[in-house]
Amino acid sequence: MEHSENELGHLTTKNMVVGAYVALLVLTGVMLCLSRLNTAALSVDWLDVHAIKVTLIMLTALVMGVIISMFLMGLRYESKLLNMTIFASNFVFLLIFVLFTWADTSFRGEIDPTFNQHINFVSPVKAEPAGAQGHSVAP
Amino acid sequence: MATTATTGLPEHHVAHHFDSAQQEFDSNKMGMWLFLASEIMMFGALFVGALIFHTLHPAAFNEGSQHLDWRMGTINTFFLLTSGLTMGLAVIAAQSGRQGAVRLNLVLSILFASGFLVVKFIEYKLKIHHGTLPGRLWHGEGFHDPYVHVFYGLYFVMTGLHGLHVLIGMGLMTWCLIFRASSVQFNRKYFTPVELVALYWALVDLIWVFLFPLLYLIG
Amino acid sequence: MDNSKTFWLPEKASTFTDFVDPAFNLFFWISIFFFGIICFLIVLFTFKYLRRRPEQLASAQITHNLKLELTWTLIPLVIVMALFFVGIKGYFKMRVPPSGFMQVNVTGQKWSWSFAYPSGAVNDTLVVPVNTPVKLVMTSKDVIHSFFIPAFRTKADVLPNRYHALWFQATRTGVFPVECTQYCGTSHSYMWTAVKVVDPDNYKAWLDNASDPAKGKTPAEFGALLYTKRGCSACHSIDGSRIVGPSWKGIFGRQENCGPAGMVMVDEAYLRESMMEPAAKVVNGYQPVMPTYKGVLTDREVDAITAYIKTLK
Amino acid sequence: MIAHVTNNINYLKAKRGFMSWLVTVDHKRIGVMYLASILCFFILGGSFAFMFRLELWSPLKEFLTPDQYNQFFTLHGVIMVFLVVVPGIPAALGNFIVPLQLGAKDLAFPKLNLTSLYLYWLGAIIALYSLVAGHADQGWTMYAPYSLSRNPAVLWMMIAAFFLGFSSILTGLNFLVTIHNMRAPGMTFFRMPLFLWSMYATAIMQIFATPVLAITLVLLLLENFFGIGIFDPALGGDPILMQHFFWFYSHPAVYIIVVPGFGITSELITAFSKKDIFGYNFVAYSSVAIAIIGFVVWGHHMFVAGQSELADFLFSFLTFFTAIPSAIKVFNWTATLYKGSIELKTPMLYALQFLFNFTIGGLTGIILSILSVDIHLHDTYFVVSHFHYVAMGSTMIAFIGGIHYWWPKMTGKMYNEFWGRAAAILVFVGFNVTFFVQLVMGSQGSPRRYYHYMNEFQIYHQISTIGVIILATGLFMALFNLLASLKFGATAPKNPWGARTLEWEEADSPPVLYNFTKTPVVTHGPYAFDTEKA
Repeated sequence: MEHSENELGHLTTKNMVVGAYVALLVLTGVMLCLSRLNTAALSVDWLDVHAIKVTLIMLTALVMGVIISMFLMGLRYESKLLNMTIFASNFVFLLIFVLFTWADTSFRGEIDPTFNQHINFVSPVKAEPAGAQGHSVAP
Repeated sequence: MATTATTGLPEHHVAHHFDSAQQEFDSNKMGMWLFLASEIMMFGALFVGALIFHTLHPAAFNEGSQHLDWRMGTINTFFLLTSGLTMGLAVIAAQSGRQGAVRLNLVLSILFASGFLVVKFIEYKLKIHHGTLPGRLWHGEGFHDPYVHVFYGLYFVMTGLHGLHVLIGMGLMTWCLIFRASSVQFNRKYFTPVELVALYWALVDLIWVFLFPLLYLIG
Repeated sequence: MDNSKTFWLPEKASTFTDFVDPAFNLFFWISIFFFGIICFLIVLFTFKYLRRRPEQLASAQITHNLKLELTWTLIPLVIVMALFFVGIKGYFKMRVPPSGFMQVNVTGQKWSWSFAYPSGAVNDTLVVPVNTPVKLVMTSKDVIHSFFIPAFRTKADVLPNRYHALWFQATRTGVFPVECTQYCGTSHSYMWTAVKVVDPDNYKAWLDNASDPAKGKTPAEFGALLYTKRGCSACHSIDGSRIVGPSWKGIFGRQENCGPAGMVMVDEAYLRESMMEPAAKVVNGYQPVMPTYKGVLTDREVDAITAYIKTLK
Repeated sequence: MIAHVTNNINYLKAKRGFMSWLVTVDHKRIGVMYLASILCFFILGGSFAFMFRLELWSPLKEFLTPDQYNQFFTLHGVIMVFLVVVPGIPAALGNFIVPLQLGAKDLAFPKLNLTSLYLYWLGAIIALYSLVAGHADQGWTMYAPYSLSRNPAVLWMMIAAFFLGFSSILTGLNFLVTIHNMRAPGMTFFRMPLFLWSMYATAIMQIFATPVLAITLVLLLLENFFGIGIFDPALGGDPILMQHFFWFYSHPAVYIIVVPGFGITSELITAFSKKDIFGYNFVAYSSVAIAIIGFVVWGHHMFVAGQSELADFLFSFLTFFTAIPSAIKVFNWTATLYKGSIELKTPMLYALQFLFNFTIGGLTGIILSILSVDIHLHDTYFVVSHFHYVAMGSTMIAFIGGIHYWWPKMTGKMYNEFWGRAAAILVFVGFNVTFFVQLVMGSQGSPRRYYHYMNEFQIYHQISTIGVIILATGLFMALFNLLASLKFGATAPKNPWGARTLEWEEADSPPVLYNFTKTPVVTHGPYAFDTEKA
């Protein structure tokens, strides 16, 4: 009876923590191998291999994030869903923020392409790039 | 104050404005989670800036991250994950009342965290040497993309703010080690300080887990 | 078609007013209707149920009525969705210029506008023919400004290092004010110019004259023209009073104290240098805010302005 | 519950001396200190507005130079937004009333609450220092390239806003944890007064939106010092990205400003018409709905700023949805008056004024979300009048009404009813004369932040200046009436308005140190008034 009376949060067990740690190390290794892939060698014309590599890396990062939040932060064993909703609503708001800002920045100049040019800006990078260094183009 | 036989430290008593220990524990935990929410939103806004910059100037992003040393990033990841492990063990020790194990794990976490900062310092020194500093301080050579200084601006802001949070985490661990571990007996009914520091540290790990691939590996 | 100013909206002078004004009036009357209902109900309930006896209680405790709640949720929803489509239809017309528009490049800088025509003419007021679509491609030299013509109901921010555009088609001749509506510093509220809408033939005559402004004029007269068209008048006065920069009255040949550069004689070389590198020798007591005119003024124009300054005693 | 021996002395007399106030962790004292600081800054911010309103009497120079005018409207903006209306109701009245209405002894984290107050004072001191540190003239919106001019006053103002942001986060955090964990026995979520629902919605926004402001300010400061090039267009950045970052906080901020006003109005209208709120669930959920929708609409501030057309469509479509919860609230309040027993005391006058002003504010907001019309109306006095109708006409009026309503509970003194009502009427007349005229001037095409305007707008400016004079007299009359009541006011009974919420029924005026002698048990809803026997 005494034990359940002060049931303050779930009892974190050793194998849960160590298991999460090992899983995270393995996934870091996976991420590294993925990033070392030489996308040029595997290039298949109809497939954007670089984009797939990037998404796979970010997916492994997401899995690691879930492992950390579920096991190390103990969200998995919370009785009430309150802390879980707080944690999840963060990402909902960030998703809204990135989606709408992306909807602006990547769709500018749909009607009038001149809106999308950066004209006569001075980049401190000295090397003479092919791109938009300081040209003032009358549209 | 009931004092336990083993360490002679006083037990924790519930603050006057709380009705029960359970209510105090739940409030503290929810308060910590809300604070972590504001931290996630702060870093999240930086990640949004980085993602938007990534979509606008992918070439600059790739060129910038190629010059980052992924080996140092991996060592840092290892350091942070290991200190996350030791903090988890510290919580387990606190729950079962083993005060000495709590102290040991806290010291280990502080060591690994300082390891992270040392590697981070080396990386920054390397960057200063190469001259790849943000904006006006830039004097790097051999770069082509005109937006690469913005990548390094974002790199320094994100890793700098994360490094500051690692420092704050280390401060919290020392506070927990010196003031709490020696003044109150952790046990099944009271292990909140260690639990909250572990939560904060897990968040620092979580941010680094997303920061590391975004800056180092995607190039 | 009555184009004059109404209580709420300025005079009508562009095709946009055909859908912006009706949209404004449409929702204005909807608001009057709803606002009227709410005010009437508040006043009615307040005085009908005013407490007569000190401890009088409410005559009924009505706590909810789902049907009523749903009605005043769905009706506003339908109205606002209709308004959304009204808004988009008009917005699309305002953003997509018809083909065959005449293009003018606008440059906004701290506290003056300048308009560059394809034929090479540069002017500080916008002269456009009536009933022809005009597209203004705008950029700013320093901070964000905003190009607003109330009579045409159109506005667009002018961004540094980027192009932004707006188009309009004037429906009647006249002179209509243009204002900067994005805060840009000390003289933000003086950053005005005007749109002069003229008949096509007057426009053609004006354009020929404007393309070669120096034709048939002495350098001093051409300098006087440049004094207004290049926006010098925004900061330098010619009657001795101080606006932002030193006044040009009687300045030629005078010794000016330029702080670190010491006492400097105001001659042709100093005037040319002040136009090309304004911050080089700034007269004491003035801020170095003058933008550079390198690549903007041709040599002939610099000489003309110098000649004009000489005439100002 | 162990009743402390000092528990029957009221919180004002429990401890004496300056230090007992400075380092108190009692939520009531912190609330009173917040109220005093906020009213001082309201007077300071208001005096800046009063001075440049006088300056605008004619297009020519009255007594301010253009630079001084620019500095005054910037300071009016920064002080009013960051120091008065954003902390305003949650920090001053919320700190005092939330534990009392919940039946709790104090907020969940008292020391954190004191830290929030210290952060507020630190931010306030830095903001005042930026007054003398130079000449901050970039408006409270601090748009990029203009705010990147390394003007020291601007940098200090950014640092001040940074600290004030954290003070706001900590207040929100305290409220959320207290409302979730420390309710009195029997107080379910749907037996909570609606003021707590509005504090709950405000706290959500404070926690999830304010950190983005912190990052925006950090990036702006770094942009000023190192030129990292993320916002500075001359270094390859995107000034519109800065506007996205800024308005992602600042639009929830304007809902942080107005939602507490909804909470107070629900309390006042039910208390003074002795009637249960009409549609409790709808009013409660609409506060939370506004908090959520507030996060998706920030782009309507940038319709003309050079946004992509897709973003303009998205934001215009979503902005219309904010009108629905507001409309529901206004209709429900009006329906609450039906068949009530209405008593036109001072707080009720302010509540009715709130309904009038907020309806105009809401309707002008809907006009501004129509895309084609906003192209004409953006950045004109129409927008200035819209947000003053909502921020001043709704929030500050509800704030003053709330102060009058809880004044007996906070100080134990009753204010003079006649002067209170006279001040309320003067404020109503003054406010509407000042700002309704600006609606007309704005749609006629007069841009905002103009020191020198076209002669045709002079008549509007003059009427507006006269309105400000009336408004200022009304506000000062209300202030003196309240301060005078401290000395000459009659001692307040425990429940002068006959309200049914916990702070009136259980706690006495002014409340004891730990709010209640015995923990209250809630058996009825917050507005369970009886009906007249026929």
